[in-house]
Amino acid sequence: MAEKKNHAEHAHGEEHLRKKHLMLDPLPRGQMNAMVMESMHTTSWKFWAVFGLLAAITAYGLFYSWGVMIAEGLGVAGVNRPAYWGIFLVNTVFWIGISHAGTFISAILRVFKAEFRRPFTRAAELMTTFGLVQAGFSIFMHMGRVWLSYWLMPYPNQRMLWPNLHSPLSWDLLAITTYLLSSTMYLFLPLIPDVAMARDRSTGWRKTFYKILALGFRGTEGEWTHLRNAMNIFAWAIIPVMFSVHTIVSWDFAAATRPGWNSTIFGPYFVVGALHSGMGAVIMVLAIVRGTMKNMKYFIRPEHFEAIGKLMLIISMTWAYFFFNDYMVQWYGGDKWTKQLLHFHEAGPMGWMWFVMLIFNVAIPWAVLWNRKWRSTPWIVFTVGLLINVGMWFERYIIIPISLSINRMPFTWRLYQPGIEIPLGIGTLAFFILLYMAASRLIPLIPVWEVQEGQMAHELKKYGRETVVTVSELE
Amino acid sequence: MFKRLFDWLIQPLGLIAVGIAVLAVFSLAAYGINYTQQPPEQPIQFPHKTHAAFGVQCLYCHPGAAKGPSAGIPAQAKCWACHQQIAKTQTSVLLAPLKQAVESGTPIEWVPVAMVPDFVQFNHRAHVAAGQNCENCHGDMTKVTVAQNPQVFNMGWCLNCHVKSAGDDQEKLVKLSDCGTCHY
Amino acid sequence: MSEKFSRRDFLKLAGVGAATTAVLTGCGPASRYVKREPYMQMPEYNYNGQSTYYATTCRECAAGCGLIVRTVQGRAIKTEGNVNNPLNLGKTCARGQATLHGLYNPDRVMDPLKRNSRGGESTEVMDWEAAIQVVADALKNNKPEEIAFLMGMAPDHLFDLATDFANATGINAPVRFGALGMFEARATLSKASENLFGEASLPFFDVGGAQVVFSFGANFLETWLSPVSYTRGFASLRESKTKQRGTFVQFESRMSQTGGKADEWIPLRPGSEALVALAIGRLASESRGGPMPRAFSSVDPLEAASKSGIKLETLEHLAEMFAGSNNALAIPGGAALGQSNGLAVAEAVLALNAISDNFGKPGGVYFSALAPNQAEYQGPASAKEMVELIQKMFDGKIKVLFVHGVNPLFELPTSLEFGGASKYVSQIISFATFPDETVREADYVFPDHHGLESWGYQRVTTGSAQPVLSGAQPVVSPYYNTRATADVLIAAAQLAGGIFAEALPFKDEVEFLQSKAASLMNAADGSISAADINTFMAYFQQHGGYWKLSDARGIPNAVDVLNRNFSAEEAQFEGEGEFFFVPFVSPTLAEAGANKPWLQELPDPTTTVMWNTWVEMNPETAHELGIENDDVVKIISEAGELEVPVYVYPAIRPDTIAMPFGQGHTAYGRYAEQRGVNPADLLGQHFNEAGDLAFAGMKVKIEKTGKKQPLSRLESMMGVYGIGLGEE
Amino acid sequence: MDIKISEVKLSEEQAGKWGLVIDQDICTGCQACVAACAMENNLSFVGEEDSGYGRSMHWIRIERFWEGEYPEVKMTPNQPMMCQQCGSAPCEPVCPVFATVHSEAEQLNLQVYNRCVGTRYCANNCPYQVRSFNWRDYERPEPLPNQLNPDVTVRRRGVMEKCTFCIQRIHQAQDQAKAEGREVVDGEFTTACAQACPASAIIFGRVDDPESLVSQLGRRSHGVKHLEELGTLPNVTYFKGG
Repeated sequence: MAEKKNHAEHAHGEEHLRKKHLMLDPLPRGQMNAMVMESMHTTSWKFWAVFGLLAAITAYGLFYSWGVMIAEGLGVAGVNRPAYWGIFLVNTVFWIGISHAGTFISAILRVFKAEFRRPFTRAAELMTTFGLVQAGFSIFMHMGRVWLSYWLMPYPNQRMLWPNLHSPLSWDLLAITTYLLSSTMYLFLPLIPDVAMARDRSTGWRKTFYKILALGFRGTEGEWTHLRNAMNIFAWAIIPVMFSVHTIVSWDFAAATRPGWNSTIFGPYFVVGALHSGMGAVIMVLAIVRGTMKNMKYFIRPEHFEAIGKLMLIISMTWAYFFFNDYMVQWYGGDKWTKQLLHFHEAGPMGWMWFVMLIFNVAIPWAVLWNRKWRSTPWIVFTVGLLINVGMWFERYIIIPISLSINRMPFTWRLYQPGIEIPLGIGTLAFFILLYMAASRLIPLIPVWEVQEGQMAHELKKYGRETVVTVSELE
Repeated sequence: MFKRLFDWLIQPLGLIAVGIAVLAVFSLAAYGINYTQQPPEQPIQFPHKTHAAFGVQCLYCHPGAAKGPSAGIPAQAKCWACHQQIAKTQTSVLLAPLKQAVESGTPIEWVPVAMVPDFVQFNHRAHVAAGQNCENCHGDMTKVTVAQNPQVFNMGWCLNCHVKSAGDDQEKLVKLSDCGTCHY
Repeated sequence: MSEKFSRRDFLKLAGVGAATTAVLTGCGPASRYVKREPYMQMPEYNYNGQSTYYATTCRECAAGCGLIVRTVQGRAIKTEGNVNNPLNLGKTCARGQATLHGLYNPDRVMDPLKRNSRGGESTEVMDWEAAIQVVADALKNNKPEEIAFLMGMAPDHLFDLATDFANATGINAPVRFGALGMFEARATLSKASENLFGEASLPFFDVGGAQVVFSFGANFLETWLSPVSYTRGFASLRESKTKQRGTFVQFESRMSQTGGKADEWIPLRPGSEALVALAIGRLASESRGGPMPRAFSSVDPLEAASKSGIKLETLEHLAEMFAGSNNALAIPGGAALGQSNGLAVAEAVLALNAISDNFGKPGGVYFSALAPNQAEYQGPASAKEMVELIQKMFDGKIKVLFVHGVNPLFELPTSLEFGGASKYVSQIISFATFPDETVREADYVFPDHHGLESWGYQRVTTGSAQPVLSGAQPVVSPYYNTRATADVLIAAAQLAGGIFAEALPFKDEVEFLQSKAASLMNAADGSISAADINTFMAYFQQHGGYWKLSDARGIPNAVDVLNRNFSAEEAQFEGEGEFFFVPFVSPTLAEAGANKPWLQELPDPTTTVMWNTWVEMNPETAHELGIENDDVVKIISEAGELEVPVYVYPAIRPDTIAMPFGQGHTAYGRYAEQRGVNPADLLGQHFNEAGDLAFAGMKVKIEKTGKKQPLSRLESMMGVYGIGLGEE
Repeated sequence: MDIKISEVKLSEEQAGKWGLVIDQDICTGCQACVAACAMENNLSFVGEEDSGYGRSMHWIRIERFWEGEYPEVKMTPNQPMMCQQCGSAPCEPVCPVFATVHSEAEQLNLQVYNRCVGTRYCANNCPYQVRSFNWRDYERPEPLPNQLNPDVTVRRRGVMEKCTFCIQRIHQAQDQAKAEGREVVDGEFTTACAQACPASAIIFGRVDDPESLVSQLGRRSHGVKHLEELGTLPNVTYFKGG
């Protein structure tokens, strides 16, 4: 095996490595910038057709349906006693989960200097911000009197009333707000050099737009130093925020006195679950971006899918570990209601969902991603990513409405049947994609400077007959 | 189109227009809030000060205040009991609505001035028993014609007084600041 | 914008702004749009914001429980039981609570109406002068024997007025009828009591004082006779603080709410009740020793066991339990009496009481105390007597029918053809409060006040040891343009003149009430007494009635009971089909509750179904037929067929199906109409020997329809039955 | 797993004030309490569809199960279930806006309707599942609103509600007693459910007064508090009897 590989490398040598690795395949800066600009400017009629369709879906699914629900009350949704929480909360957790991938890729991989991250940190970061927006929508939709949601905010008032900081929901609000703000900042900082680049290559309203966004960045040494420092601080600081957010989301459930929820392992379990779905979403986005946007085949290459695929495999294994761990702890706990619930998960009317979840989240990733060739093929990893997302959505569905169906009062057990949640959920999805499409044509989706920086640092050196990739520290 | 609008908005004139729009929205809201606090129009411009000057006690017309939750608006019969003996009633233009209402037997539609929302369970009796005078909340009626609220009856105002009157008495404070004292 | 932006528009806009602000700040609807109207003349003892309480009588069923109604500013807010009334001692049932939803029901008859064609929708509003003229003309222009009164079951002042009127003028004696009486088989009870004890009175069973209670089909915790009083008795039967906890055994083919409370629930084959009772009598006598009484000597316990489907050991064990207690009580009632041999069942079960010789003793059988102004027990009409009336209608002997307090088109089985007979009656005048089925078929409706708006009294037939005359007074002024039927009759009689005017020489209803109550004014042993009638009436209304202070229950003369012969014949079942059909009165809705939304929303005590009708079926039967919960089946009897969803009910015999009575209205307001079905449509023309309808004497067929109609249940099918939990 | 929290001396720390004692042996399941509660507390009726979907607004419900199979089938003793007014209520800490809050004065779990924003967390966390949510603005056609109790707020859509132990009656009785310069007497007033109950299976009173009827009944040995093992310190005692 090893011999074969050596042989292959010898045969193709340098040429092969360059073709494979973006970092070793530099283009002139001007050309690369132009490629990114071009990708931003190119819109086909298909783009506008999809854009229009999504806008219509958003308008109907999200805003109109929500208006109906506000006017009529939550009765138009499927929530009932005992499943007081339904798909709204499923979607909230799901979108927060999606949002985790961005931070994971751009912050953790940046901190650990994983070089393959360079072309798609922005694409992932955008998902964080837009995912959080959808999570926010979902959680506000869920409220019975959303027009009073500002009462969750601490603000001085005559009535001597404050939000209840005992409530996991209050922590949630704080955590999500913090995460949204910091991730937006963190999205924005690395964007500055790129919009500055775009500003210099644009005219008209785009020029004005980029001028505002670029904050007068000119690329002096001092500016770069400040920017690097700021990015470094944020990269480190946002990691605990990221972990805390989903841990806190998990406390919504873990801190409740309900069978199936009251589990100590929910924190890390949720974080890993979030990464699982987030990675799946990132790989889907990359596949779509690569397939639909101009010049992207240069930036996003099979090596990236391969690298993310590896991560996905590891995360899938970790998720399986936590799932198993949680299951064992719950099962051995011996509480009769919990046992009833576990049984209900598997054998109840929605038992199929439980099995589909395991197949999509564990069986399929394990079966596919171990193979380097398969995990380098965009459409395969796209499918796996899609299935993982479906599986993870099912996981949240099982944890929320299905688990809520079973409680300590058997007289009240009842299944949940979604109502207006479905258009609303589709609305958030459409809005997410809509925002993403808009962003892809408004800001450079590829952090050009980061790619160029990486390419500058990478070199191919020959030691005897071996060709070796070397990376020099830039800072 | 979008581009032109955007361009226009970021030039100084556009910014001014944005400013004006925002201001307009805020002033409308402010006016709305203010409007809700205005004394509404009454069928009869009832002169509280005149009645108070004659020495009529509050509880004569609003006896419920000492007995139960609602102070009450006096029945027309009560108005008439005095007014029929007052010659001016027959001639005064201002009193014509009363005369007409009594003669035709139609009730006068008063607009309540001092009201708390329906989710507040207010009891006059407890407040009177605790030594509160009418004017502490309703203002000095010897000075006004149509009753008006000297202050907005909102929760902060209620609570402020509740806390003050509890003083250092912890037990009393618990009772007076309990949500369930007024909301159920 | 060329039009001028007026000040009014601006204010509107600001108003919208204010309302938005109000909503956003959580201040609810802006209060400034409220208007307050003071009283013209404040009623005495009335203060703003303070409640006034009035004593009156509950008119929801014929029991006559006393109520205290809380009113605020002329609106009735809440009913509570009258603590002083010896019948209910401050308690109420669900129907008594929901009576306010009748008072403020959105669908009431608001004015006197003339219907342009029977069964049609189009009506004309009349004024009361014209209405009274119509009644007066009806009285004058027909022969007295062509005029009939059909009234509700309650023995109230209006019944007395109609009776006096009929007696004096020669019109037909008023007929009292109600579905509750039909399903209780009251006539059978009193007939059995006549046969056994020589007195046609309504027995009273002192459940509370007993130690062992055997009930054969009596649903005394639901709607039977006087549920509040019997529930109190049941509570003291079970009371274990001061005495040993009593045991309660229920014999029935379908577990009723009452049966659900039994310590032992014995499902027996419908029709075998008499046999089982006699067999228990025999075994109990054997266990007690001594000579075998003639009553039980001919019955063979083995045969009883095999025919009833009860194991012989069970019978022996029950007999021992019955014999072992000196305070054992046996109650006949409900579906057990509504069979062809109902009278025999009633007699056999009453005879069981002779074993513990409990007649007239605590924990035993009494005769119900007669109300203070009552000479003898007058039961409501049996179904057979109704058939007589219907026959008269068919024969054209009735030209004018006055209907009050009953809805015969709904309450009577269709097969008795009241609807058909009514076509031969030239004038039907209804005094209903609600637009029910009979109102739709009536030529005129002259709406009576709701019970809470009217004067009156009601005799308590059973349930109280003391004689009670519950008093009623208006607790609120009439909400609509209605008028007391007594007033209408009095006014019409005056207008008609002659014997009619002489028969009702009263100014109004209140004067009539005074005349009736006058004899009680100074009677001994009364709860109230007064020197003059006005004071007495004031007390009467204030206390919610008049009652004697001492126990006046009769003691049945049971000397010869055990020496009689009893028939152990099984019941005959009519119709082809493999299932016994047991209709039962819905405990929450009863016969007239369907138009009260909160009664509809109350879960049925046994099935927890709300807002609909169902048919109960044993799980085994359902499995065999391939029927699941919520499957709609067609039930076919000889009299008709119905489609109704199935409730798979674990406590019913596999050869029996049961259906609640109370829904299936075609009129009666928005909450009742087109909801569920009426099992009375399946009942045929069969009677027991006492003339009561053999409502439980049918056999029916079941066909699947392939349709599904989910029933609204409060319970969880998963949690209670494990359906859909993934467990087999 | 038969650990009674009371045995490990937790419950003494927070004695309740008001409590119910329910005798399941004599409860006949007649629904009078449910109707009385609906009339007293302005509960909305929700109609067939919603009530069948677990959205009925009953503040008190009567539970019953089945034991055994035909013919040895038994209905379990009826179990009226309402808010247990826990001393340590799981619903309270999870409300983000203090709409579900413990009344220090009355030792009840309050639901402050006007503060509620409708997250429904409290209902999820209630082990007894006794909270009902206003899924819609349920219609009450004229003139039905005439019946509404002016002492109880009419709830609108998006608000949680639950049994209050008829706090309006508590306040009324206290106010009356205060006006007359005395203490509230045991049995002077009671909740709507207890007042209606024809079997007197529900008894209401002060649990912190050892002389009150509920305390005396509560001392009977076989009383059960539901889900006590969760440490909720409920104030409703059940007697299964039989």
